[in-house]
Amino acid sequence: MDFEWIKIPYALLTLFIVVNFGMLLGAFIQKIGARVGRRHGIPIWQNYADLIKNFGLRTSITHGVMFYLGPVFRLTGGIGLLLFVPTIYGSEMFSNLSFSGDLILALYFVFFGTLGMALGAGESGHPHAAIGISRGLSQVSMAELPFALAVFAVALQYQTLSVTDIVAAQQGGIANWTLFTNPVAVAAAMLGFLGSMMRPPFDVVIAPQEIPIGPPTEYHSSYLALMQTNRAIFPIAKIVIYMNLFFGGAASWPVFFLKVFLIYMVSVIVGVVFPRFRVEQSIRWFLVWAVPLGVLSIVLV
Amino acid sequence: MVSPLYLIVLALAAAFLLGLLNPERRGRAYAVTLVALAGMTLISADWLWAFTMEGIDPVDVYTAGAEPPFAINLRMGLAEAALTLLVNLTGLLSALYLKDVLLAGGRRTMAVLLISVMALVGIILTRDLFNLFVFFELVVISSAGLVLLANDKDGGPASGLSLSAGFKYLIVSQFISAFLLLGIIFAYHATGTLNIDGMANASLGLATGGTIAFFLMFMAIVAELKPFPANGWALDIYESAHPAFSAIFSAATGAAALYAVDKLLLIGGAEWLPIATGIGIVTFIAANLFALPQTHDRRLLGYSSIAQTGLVLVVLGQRDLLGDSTPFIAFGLLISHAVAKAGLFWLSGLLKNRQLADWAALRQRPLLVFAFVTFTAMLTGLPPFPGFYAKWELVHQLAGAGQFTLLGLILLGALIEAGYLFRWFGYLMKREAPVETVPCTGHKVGPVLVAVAAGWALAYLWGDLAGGLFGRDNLLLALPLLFALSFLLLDWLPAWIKNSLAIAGMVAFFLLTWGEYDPLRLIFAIIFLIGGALTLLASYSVHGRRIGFYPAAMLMYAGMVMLIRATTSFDFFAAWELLTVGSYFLILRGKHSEPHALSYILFSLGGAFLILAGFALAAAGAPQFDLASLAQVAAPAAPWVFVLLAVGFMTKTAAIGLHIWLPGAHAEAETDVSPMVSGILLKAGLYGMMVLLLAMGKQQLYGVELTHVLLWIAALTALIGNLMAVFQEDAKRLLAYSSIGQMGYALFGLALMNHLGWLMALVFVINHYIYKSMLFLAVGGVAKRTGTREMYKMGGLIRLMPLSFIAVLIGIIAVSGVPPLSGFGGRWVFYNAIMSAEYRLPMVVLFMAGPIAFLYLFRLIYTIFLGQLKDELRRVKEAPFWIVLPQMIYVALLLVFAVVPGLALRHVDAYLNQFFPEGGLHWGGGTIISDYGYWNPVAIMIIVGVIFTTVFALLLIVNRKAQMVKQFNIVFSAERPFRPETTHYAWNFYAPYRKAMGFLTQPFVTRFWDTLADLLHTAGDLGRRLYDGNGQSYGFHFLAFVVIVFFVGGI
Amino acid sequence: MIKRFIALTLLLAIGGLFASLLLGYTPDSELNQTARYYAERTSPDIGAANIVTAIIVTYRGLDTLGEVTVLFLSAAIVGLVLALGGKSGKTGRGTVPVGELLTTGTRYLAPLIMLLGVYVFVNGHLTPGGGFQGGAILASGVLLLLLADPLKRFSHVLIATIESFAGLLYVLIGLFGLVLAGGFLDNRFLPTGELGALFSAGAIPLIYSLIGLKVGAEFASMLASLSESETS
Amino acid sequence: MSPLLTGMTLVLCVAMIVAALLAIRDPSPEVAKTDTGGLPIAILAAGLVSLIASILFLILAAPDVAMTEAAIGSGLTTFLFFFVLGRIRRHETSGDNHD
Amino acid sequence: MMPSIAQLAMATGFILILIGFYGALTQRNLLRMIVAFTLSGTGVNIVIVAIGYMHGRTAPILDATVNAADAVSRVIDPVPQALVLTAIVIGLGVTALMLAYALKLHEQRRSLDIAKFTELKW
Repeated sequence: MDFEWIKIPYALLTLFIVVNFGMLLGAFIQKIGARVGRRHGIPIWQNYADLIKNFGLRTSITHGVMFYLGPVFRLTGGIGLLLFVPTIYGSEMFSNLSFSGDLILALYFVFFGTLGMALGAGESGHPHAAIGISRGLSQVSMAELPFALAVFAVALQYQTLSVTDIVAAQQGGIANWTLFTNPVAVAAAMLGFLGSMMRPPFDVVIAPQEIPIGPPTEYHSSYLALMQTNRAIFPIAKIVIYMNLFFGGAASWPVFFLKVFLIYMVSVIVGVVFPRFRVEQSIRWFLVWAVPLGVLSIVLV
Repeated sequence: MVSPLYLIVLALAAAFLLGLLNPERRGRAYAVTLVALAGMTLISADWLWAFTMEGIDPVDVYTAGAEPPFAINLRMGLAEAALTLLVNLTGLLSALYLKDVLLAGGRRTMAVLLISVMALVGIILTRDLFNLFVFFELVVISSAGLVLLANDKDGGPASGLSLSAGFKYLIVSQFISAFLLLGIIFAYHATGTLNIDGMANASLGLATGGTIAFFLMFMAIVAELKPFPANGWALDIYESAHPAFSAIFSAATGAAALYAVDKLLLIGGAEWLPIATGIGIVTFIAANLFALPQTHDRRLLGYSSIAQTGLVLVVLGQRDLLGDSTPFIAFGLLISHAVAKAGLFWLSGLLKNRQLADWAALRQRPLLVFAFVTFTAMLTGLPPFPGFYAKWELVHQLAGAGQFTLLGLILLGALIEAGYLFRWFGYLMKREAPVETVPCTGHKVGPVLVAVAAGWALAYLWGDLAGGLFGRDNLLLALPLLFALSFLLLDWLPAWIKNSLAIAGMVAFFLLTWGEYDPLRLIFAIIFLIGGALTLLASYSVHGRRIGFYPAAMLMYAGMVMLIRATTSFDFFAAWELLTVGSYFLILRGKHSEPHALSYILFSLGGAFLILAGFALAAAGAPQFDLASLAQVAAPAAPWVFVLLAVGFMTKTAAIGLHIWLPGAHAEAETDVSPMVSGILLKAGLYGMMVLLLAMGKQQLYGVELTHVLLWIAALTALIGNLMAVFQEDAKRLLAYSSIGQMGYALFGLALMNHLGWLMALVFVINHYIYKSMLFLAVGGVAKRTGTREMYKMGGLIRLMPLSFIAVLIGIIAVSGVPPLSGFGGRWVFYNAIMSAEYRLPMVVLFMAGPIAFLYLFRLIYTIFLGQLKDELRRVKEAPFWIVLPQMIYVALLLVFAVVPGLALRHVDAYLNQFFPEGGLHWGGGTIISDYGYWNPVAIMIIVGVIFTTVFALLLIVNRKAQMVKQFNIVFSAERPFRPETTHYAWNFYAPYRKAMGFLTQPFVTRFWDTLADLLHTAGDLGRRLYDGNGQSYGFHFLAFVVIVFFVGGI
Repeated sequence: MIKRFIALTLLLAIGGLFASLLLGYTPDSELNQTARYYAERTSPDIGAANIVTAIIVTYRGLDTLGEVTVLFLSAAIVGLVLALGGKSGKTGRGTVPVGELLTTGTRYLAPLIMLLGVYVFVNGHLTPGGGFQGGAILASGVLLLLLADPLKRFSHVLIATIESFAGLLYVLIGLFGLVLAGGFLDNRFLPTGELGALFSAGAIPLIYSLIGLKVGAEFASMLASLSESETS
Repeated sequence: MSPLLTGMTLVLCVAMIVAALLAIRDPSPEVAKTDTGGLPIAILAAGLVSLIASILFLILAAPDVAMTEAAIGSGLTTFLFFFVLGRIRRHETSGDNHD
Repeated sequence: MMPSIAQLAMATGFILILIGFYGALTQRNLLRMIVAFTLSGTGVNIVIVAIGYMHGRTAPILDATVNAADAVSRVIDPVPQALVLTAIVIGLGVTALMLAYALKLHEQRRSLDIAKFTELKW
């Protein structure tokens, strides 16, 4: 559980794998969405192209220090989150930097990037940035709740806060997954998951014309590149947590890719089916449907 | 010693001598009057000295060369000496005060005054019933005459009022004296004596008709105490009479009449005590209630006088229960009341207008304001004044004897009284001052100052007495308190000198004593003393003398230090009251803080009373106990003690339901005061909770586990506090609500009653001190520069106030608990703590509160520092150096605490093992390991730092030429904005959130307390209409009073 | 009317109280201890024939001093009250015509009445009556003078001087008792003399005379204050 | 006890009560027009009560009290009342003129 | 049984007191109230004197018929009488005072109605 220098290259390796996987996954999912809509869709390497293009672009615009630092915070948050959680169960190599903290660290570090990003966008002076953030925060404050409750139910169930230990407890067959040992908690967590993925129907936050990363009026070029990188990492990092907590973790990279993909698909499918909620609607929705499940899961443990 | 008879002889001789003087030589007559009164004062003082210092026995003085009961005799004992001294001194000072009036009124007026004082002395000294009657008649007549003094000078619309007041008094006194005479004669018939002691021995009650005879006498004498409802006449007198006479009427007449009742009770015996108690308590409550809607100062004082007298009557009525401590209590209350009331009446004479708000004129004279404060403190029984000791003792004895209803009523009445007195003080400090100048003539200010001096002297004396009786140290000799009080004397110095002295004193005291604390207390000591000194750095930014700030601030700090140093319940409570009062004065200094300071002091005093009751219940009759022995409180009382103390402490931590004072109080306080009252003061409540929980642990009441209830309260507090903070437009109010939420977390930790819960509470204590002080300073600095606290009026200040921005940024990251800063430590400990907790539902609520913090924190930093800069704020400068400096220190502290929390927590963790042996942390190297998880703050800091730096470096490489664009270089809705007002999205920032969650922010609590206050107010307003001003009605009241007491008392 | 009803109700209750006192009352058949002491000891100790006087002047002298003071106070306050404001000037001066008979009668009668008053208080220790009664009679002499001549202005200075002088002496004599005899207002610093004689009972005649003078002066002053018009 | 004395006492008592009732009787509307209307009768009745009381005191073997009551209670008091009454009447007449 | 003189007198005294009180409570005229109070004062005095009365005894004055030796068995209780004297005088003092007040009040308001002097209230 202590630091060793070798952990650094190992962590970088994880990072490298996840970045690539994230880029491809993102494009793949977009392509699926396009195909469903009878469009051709983007090529699978489109994200790489965008990234390189954006890094290549030169901008000379900044609105101030926080504006400048916003994407830095964002990406730091994504990378940090990924690295604080063990990726592959049973692999010393891919348990990353999880020695520095347990589940709680991961849960709270989620907000690091969000907060920094929100601050950066705020300094742009663009009113829509503020509006988007106010919506996002409002929604997250409720969407996180069932997830947090479920996480805690799981922690109580396994009497540990260590991610590795939780995964360990789920080994030995599908029946040992939290999904089956504690379905209520998982249901609650998955509902929360929908909210936190910022996909329809809970995507009013990133309604494209309303927040700066949509039409990159303010954040563009290299800023956008950082954020794109993060967009490849962050959802995966989050899904890793879900996977570890509820779906038995992953003992190898193929299992990892599969599980992450499937979990991701959940939100995509829901998003295809449902129309968009207004913020207060989604808050109420979480309050009425997801939170009671979370509470139930805690009580039942 | 001269015979006490000379008290009477001197006055009479002087009064008669006045008639022989040339009527035009009024100065001479005045001199004679003063000499006589001074002589009487000296005689009394001489006796008092002899009784207290030389310990002589009481002396009986026979007249006419015959022994009692055949001739009238007088008695001079300790009580008599003290009371006559009080009467004579009041008379002398009032005579001084009345100089102009007496000189204008001539020798007859002076004679009346002399005789009035003499008659009061006679009432106190005489041991003969009929003689008592004669003296009472003298008092009545002279009072009716002295009431008229108001006409001579004050004139104006009041003239004629005093005349009718005097007439009403005479009407009622006719009824009274008829009853008294009948009672006396039948008592004489039954016992064959008029001597009080003789009658007491003859057991009057057993003789035929004796009970009714006594009843008549008793009613008559009690009526002189102005009991409810037979007291309308007295109020009219208070309202219309000259204040100097009112001083006598309240202080001296009240004391004498009480003593007469005391003598009568000697005759009546124990079965009359409950009746006295009943009359007293009803009067106490009713008068205080009726005083609430008063706006006329003297009438208010009148109501208050009546209430106080009622309270002393209660004490007399409980004498069988109070036993030997009766004099200590009764005198403590009486003398506080007398000195304070006399002083206040004298003060009222300095002012021209009679509305309470007109007292704002007094602000011109800080010395007089101090006098007012002294008197108010005496009346409300705050330490270190005698009333405090008396209250403590009274409550303890009552609780020890199981008189809970009475106890509750007394505390309720006292709270109401504190309410209107402190409201008045608020007016005095905050209302617009009339243009009139307050005259400062020596003969008028002199008596006031004497009263102030007497108040403090009595405070010392009672401290000494209590020390002797109960083995305590004199409060006034406590070093911190002395230090605080010394700032009263230094108030003429410039603020920066006082500030330096204060900081030096606090640091020095810490250095002197830090070895004495256990780790738990050490944390609080550091926050209170070192932390306090740190916040005081910000006070260097204020120039001038800043009168009144340092005594108040130091009083608060003194109270807090004494609180953690207290080992007995008494010391603890005294410290608690001191810090409450000190902080009240501090809060009141804010520009618009009047109503908030009032609700603060009311909640605090209410809480303090609950604590007092709790301690009293726990003490079970003992005068005090070691705090540690709270653990030994036996079963039936223990849960109630717990409830009382817990609710009391929670008023200070602003738990939900008791929180409504906090937002206003913290928000309206001065820039450098907000951090003190938020960052530091709130911890006092938590400390109290810790002491309580450590000693008493889990308690059950009706099968409900009280810590479980606490958990719910704490969780709801956190939720509502956070939620309310989201919707504030005022930056300081936002922070204030956030404090409520944070205190909820800390309380939750304590209520978990496990090792990590407590550790979490301590982490919150430390963190909250640091970041809330920092945030309040930062926001205060911004508010100072921008001239507003409304966040939507700000925006884009990051470039103008970068240091403040950094402080707020670090602050909000810390508050929100995002790693790597120290707030995360608290969260981590919290999650580990609840892993082993038995109750899960409250946690859900707390979980819900967590993310809400992000909402208000983001709003705070965004609407102030980010977004669009307003035109009118373009010239704003960074906050003053002395406000920024402590912020930067706090930033450093936060970082240090984030990386090495063990520095502060390790020892506490080890210390907590004594109480919660299980679930401690393991501090291995950089990693902190609990039973469930682990956490390595150093590693986190390094990892996040490295990633951040790397990404930042990457961005710098790619985008090193970034240039600042102009403010409006943005495009939205297809146009370029040009006005920051319309572009800065800030007002009602969380509108959709409000739509969804607003139902939780309904001001139920505020409405509840408002309704309660309204109800009391309305009750008082309706009740006082009983006194319709018609003299005949007052006659009805008296007769009704007699009849009611007869039937209710079951005589 | 409701007021009367309440008044009647209250008084009924109080009347009940009184009734129970009345019914519980049984006259003493023997003197109680206090009265017995007075009956036995007055004559040997005090030397006064009128026991009531002995009680008033000596045993309960302090009461009497208070009582005199009450009058003194009343007189002073009546004076003060009527001197208040004093706004209305000389309006309403009494204009009732006074008959010749009254004027003449008064001239002869007033001194006689006053003499009677003096007699009453000087003999207070022997016969019924004393300072108060005598004082009242003195005052009625003054009253007669007032009636005869409503415009007559009494010398307030004179009245005040008599009043104060008598009061002062009274107190001083009381002090003599304290210093020379058994206690304040003890009459026995002068010889008690023979029972029934004018100059007996120690200082009682002296005191009672002073009381008489003082009471007379006070009554007179009250009467004068009340009878005179606003300009007093 | 002699029936004569008792009978006399009874008569005196009844007389006193009657006089007292007379003294506190509500003035008839026409005399009550002015503040002082009907007052002399009340005052005189009260004086009469006092006077009878002093006779009663004599019967009760209290000559001192009887004298005092006669001189002060019925005498001086009544005069005081009339003095005041007279002055008030003068106020009334002059006051009416002025107002 | 025939009531004794003392009881008769006492009853009368009580009735006078009640009558006086009733008058004082119902009459609105200041002077009438004062008159009523003198009545109740007289009543009180009668009660006091009556209480000291003992049948068949003489006034407490020693003279030819009652000498000092047998005074104890011959005279009535002197104490109530002494008290009454004081009470009467005090009563007069208070009455005079009330009269003066009433006079002055009338002077200021031109009214003797007690209900007109209610500026001070509540």
